[in-house]
Amino acid sequence: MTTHLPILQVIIPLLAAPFCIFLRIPRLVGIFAILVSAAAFLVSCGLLQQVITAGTISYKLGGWPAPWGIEYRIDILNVYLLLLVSAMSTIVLVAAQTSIKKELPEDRHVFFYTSFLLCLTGLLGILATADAFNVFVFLEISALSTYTMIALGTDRRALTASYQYLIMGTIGATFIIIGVGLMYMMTGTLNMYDLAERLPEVNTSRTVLSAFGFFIVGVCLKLALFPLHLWLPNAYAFAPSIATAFLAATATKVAVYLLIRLVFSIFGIEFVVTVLPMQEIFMVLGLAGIFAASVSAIYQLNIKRLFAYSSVAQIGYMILGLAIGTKLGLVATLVHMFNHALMKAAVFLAIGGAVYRIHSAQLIHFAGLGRKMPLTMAAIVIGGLSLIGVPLTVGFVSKWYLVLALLENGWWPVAILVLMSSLLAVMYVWRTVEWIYFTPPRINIDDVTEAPLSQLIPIWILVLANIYFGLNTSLTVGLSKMAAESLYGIFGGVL
Amino acid sequence: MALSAEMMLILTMVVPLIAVGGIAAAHKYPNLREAVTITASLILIYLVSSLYGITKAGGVVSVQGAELFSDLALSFRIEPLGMIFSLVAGYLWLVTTIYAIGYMRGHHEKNQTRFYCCFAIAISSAMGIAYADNLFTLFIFYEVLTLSTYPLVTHAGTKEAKNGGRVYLGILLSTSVIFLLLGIISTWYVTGTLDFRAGGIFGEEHRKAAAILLPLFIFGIGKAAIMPFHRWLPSAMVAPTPVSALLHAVAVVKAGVFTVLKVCTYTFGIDLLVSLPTRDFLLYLGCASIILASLVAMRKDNLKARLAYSTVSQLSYITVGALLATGSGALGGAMHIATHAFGKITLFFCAGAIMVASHKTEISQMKGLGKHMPITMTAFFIGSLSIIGLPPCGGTWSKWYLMVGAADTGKWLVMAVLMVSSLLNIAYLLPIPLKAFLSEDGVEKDRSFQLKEAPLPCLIALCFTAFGCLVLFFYPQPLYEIARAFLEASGNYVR
Amino acid sequence: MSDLFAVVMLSGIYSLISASLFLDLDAVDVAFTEASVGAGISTLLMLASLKLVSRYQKKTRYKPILAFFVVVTTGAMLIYGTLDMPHFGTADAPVHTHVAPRYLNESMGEIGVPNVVTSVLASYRGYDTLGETLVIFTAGIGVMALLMVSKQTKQESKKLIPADMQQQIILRIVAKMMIPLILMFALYVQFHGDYGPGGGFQAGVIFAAGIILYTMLFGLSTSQEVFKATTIELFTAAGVLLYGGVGVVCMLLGGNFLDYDFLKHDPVHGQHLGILLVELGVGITVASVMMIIFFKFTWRTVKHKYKK
Amino acid sequence: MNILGLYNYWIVVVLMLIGFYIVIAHENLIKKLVGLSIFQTSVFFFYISMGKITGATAPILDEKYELYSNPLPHVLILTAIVVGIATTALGLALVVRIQEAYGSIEERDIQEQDAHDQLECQLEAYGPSSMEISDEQEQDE
Repeated sequence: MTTHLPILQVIIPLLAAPFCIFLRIPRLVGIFAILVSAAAFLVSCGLLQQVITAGTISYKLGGWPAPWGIEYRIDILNVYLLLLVSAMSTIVLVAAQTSIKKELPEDRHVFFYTSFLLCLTGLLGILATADAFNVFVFLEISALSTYTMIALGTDRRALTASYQYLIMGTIGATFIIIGVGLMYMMTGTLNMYDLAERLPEVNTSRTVLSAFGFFIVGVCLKLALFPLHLWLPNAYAFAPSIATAFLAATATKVAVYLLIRLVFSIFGIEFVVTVLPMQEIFMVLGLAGIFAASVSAIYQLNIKRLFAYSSVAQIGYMILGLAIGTKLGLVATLVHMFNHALMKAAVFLAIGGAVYRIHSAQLIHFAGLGRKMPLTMAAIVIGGLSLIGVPLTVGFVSKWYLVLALLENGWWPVAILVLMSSLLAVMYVWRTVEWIYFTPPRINIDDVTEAPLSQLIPIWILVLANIYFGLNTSLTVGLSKMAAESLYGIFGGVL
Repeated sequence: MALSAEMMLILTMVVPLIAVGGIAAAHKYPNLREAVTITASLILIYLVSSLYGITKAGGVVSVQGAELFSDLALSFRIEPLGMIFSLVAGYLWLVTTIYAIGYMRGHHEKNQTRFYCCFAIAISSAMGIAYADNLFTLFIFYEVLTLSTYPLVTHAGTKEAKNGGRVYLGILLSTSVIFLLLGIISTWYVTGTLDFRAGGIFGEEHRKAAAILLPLFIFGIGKAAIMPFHRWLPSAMVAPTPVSALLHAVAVVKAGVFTVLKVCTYTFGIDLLVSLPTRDFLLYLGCASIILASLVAMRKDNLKARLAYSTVSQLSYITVGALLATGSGALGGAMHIATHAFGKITLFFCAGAIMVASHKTEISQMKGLGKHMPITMTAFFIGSLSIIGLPPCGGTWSKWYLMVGAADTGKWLVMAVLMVSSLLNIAYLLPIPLKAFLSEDGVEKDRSFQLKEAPLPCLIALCFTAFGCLVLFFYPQPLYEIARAFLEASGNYVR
Repeated sequence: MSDLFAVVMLSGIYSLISASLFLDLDAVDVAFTEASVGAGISTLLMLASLKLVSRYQKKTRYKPILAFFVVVTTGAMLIYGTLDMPHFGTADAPVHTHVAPRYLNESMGEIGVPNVVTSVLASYRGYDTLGETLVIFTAGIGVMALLMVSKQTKQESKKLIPADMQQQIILRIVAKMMIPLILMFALYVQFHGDYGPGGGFQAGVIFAAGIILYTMLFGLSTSQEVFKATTIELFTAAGVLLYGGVGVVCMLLGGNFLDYDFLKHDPVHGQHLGILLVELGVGITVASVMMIIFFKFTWRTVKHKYKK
Repeated sequence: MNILGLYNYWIVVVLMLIGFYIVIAHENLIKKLVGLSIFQTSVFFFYISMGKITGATAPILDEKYELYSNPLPHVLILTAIVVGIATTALGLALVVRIQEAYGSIEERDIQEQDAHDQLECQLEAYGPSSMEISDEQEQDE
């Protein structure tokens, strides 16, 4: 069975999702979802082991060889993200068991879990496949289930947020298929690696150029790159807390993965930096995103919205790492993808824990909670410190590599700007801290107690992971370096 | 006990952390809680003293932690300068704790448990700073110190306290993140190492980079409070007095100047430092800081504010001493860490005692106070003498060596500044005890309650430190020896 | 145009014209699908939701400048991209020379199905189609979750509200004659997809259309007696599971996922069986999702009527 | 060199732009969805056009014909159509819910109501005397 691990990774949640409908009993479905996700996690661990020992794995779906059939190809980059996504979903699902009870009416639980698993399927599918059109199909699976999860939020604004995301997401996906179509037109193939071989022959043509443009714009819509991020803050703010935690930790990362794949595996970094001023564009947009979103975050009244804006800013850092265009820059981006997932999952789950008790995500209602739920609030603080990039947390590791990469490339001013931007993070995190710890309560929180254990444990697993991976970086940095090596290896590592 | 020296080194950092657990666990029983703190501080003193014994006998104590990332590791090594800092911090923790018990109870402060916890964490990180063997380790503990003292500054939870806390955190974090971190990463990038080495790590070929990096470090170490980054110190005055004592005499500011000294000698190396074009600029900035801060101090009526500006001025002495890059300068700087610590902590203890006993904060109200609080005011007098640098107090020696250092370089302007500043010190410090003793007791007669000395723990503490000031004058030998040892260890000052 | 009804009808007509264009471009399967989906189901759903919202659009002031700018930029990018394209209809374009020839030349031998679209759809790129089925299932889950109706409303509707077209006797009689034919046709499309245009997806849509027609004319409660919502929900999942199950069985028999060669001793027979089964899976899911979506919209109408 | 050979693609582009414009410029939520489906349909045309070979026939193998159009784009577009209807269905469900929650499906009305909600939050946070976000209003008793 070990030869089938690549496909098992995706079809376990894929088949589990419809199976949920048969189970019907919400509690049972919840536990089933955890098991499924844990299984997916184990599979990704197995894949990691296989990839490290045996190198890239190729799996032919339907037994058809690559450009004719669909191929799954797992290399170190895929497996790194597969591991991340499946681990996050497992942890988040553990917390979901209780959190969902308060935030959703019971008859919707089954649908929520089904959507969750579908979303997981979609994300894993995007990560595993080596077929450009298959990416689109799984992108839509994850997108549609995401719209559903967001719309299940209790606030009516969740509906508009979901609708807005639906429109923008669909435009993004359509742009992506236009891009895929243009590439297909010029090469006659859909397989990414076949494309990579055949594109250089035609890459001076305008069609390929505009294919690249469409694909990039589409992906950037999905990953909420400033200024295409408008859908994200509301979507994160009004979705059920569990959905927010999961999406914040994984969805944008997968979109960043797509971008990396496109730039490094399909077109090749040489094409990207020589033909188009991509470096400059990404640098400017990344920086603008970091600053604009961080400043907006400072003024938010809804704590989920606040950290949603912070996500937009963090995406800016990832894009900036890519913009550098060196191996170290790529490492910085990859490390930050992992680390940011850890931070945001911890923060949003902790917020979910508080929402579970006080039924509100307004910052003012968090006043004085530091005393009532010390462990939950401490998780928000540590996650926040990680966002700032305080030493001993994962955020510091990310920042270290990003600044190092910038310096290596001689981009001094940008390095200074990046460091300055972390002060904005200090401002929004500290605003939260002041409300939580140094402001008297605004609402009656006398009977508020710590979040239930089933939420506290996942929250603290993530918090400790934030610290652990801030100290021991052999997994994150090690894998990122291997991935960067292999991605540059394809094109000889000129840069 | 058969503890190895390495074990003891680790324990200096771990014991306060264990104490945090104990304090938090005993939060319902104030007596037990404070007993835990005192026990911990006694153990710490034992540890630090034994380590002193070992290193004095020529033992080398170092601990190499696990490698984290980028070939960086947490590592510790005891060298003489760190020994001075850790001795000062270790002993004064006990004293401050004793004082705090009297003060906090006398003042009926809230959140005392949080207070003691943060205090212990701050001490732990001060130990980490003292023993750090590379810039990376130092930076980590430097940031932890900033964060752990923030709740102490905002202890009161009032709007004023929050604003003070914002300025405190804002300046300390922004300088350390923007300048110091950038400096550290650049240093790593340029030289490939962050270790503290005798003679510095920059080679001749890095002169240009070093010239740019020096200001980054000097400004980045915001805790050294060189102008224009000194504003946090007066803002932090909203904190309870034991905190001010800790911040302004022991942990935070000393950590700052300690880092400056350490960076100047072990990272840059004196030979290189002398030849850097940016050094002169910084030296004169330090001088300006000395004079300006003294002038501002003269205009402050609030006792704590006056002491704060006095600290800004005195810290710059040490920075100047380090930048002078002569043997005597560094010697004086190193000694000044200890002598100023004892002098200033005495003054703050007195200020706090006055506040607890008479609720007076303004200097103009303190006329005639000497009759009611003779012990406090005598101690204040001794402390003032020490700060000014007059016999029979410890400050005399350190200032003497600083002067010699200035004379060695032939920078007469620096020497003039040091002298003028001593005069200014006299002008703003001495009038306070003199007026308290000599002028008539005006307003106090119609007060209904009897003014008497502060609670006993406070008195014990302030007598102890005042006594310390005197001891340092009559027995400066041990201090001088460590400082000499520091010169030899740094390997720069062989004349 | 502010009358949304007209907008929806026009978009239906647009779809129908599109379908005929697709036919002209040799894409018979696509034309079939576009006709049944774009002109059929999609229009139907739009009308169903129009019933719940106001028919007329409010007069609004647009801010078209930014939008116009974005659109023009995109257009410029596209036109720029077209300049180097291989010309329309040329046979030596890369599209026709790289991957496609194998489908056209070898599929008869490898799969044995004359409709190449079906072989590519269900076998060469069968995994895409599984994904597509899952997309439909996802949409079904989404609509079910969003338009859920409380039990209470369901109880009340037991009292049987008359269908909107209760009075249209001619329609009812004609429909009664038509519905069996529609269902028969659906089955034909389902099982004849190997040889001509059609397949699980089109069949599912047609089948659902038949049931929907019945529901419109005879009322929701009547049709629910046969097609219980809860049962249909199970069928939405069953289709996907059937499809995925076939894949898993292939795996258990020693092949890769969805490698039908291993289903029977003879690869071509195996392919036949596999395609048949997965098309059935697609058909089941599509039909039941379409029905459930329509039912949910209709339930919503019922709920509103009771509120008033 | 006749660029007329590209006419089909240009028609596609025009359709695409019309759809795209409707999506982003119009404020009625249903109209946006209609625009979205036009936008998507134009992509279908694009794919199908590239699969066409002049003089060829539909890719259903028969001895009578030699030249067939490319079947792959057809397959892809079948999938895309399904995705399109799935999106539309979900979008419509959302529109229905929005209508129930807001009483309108005009973007402007919805935004106004949301702004109103936002204002209420602000009032709660900072008291009625101040509309702007400032820390002056924090109460420290």
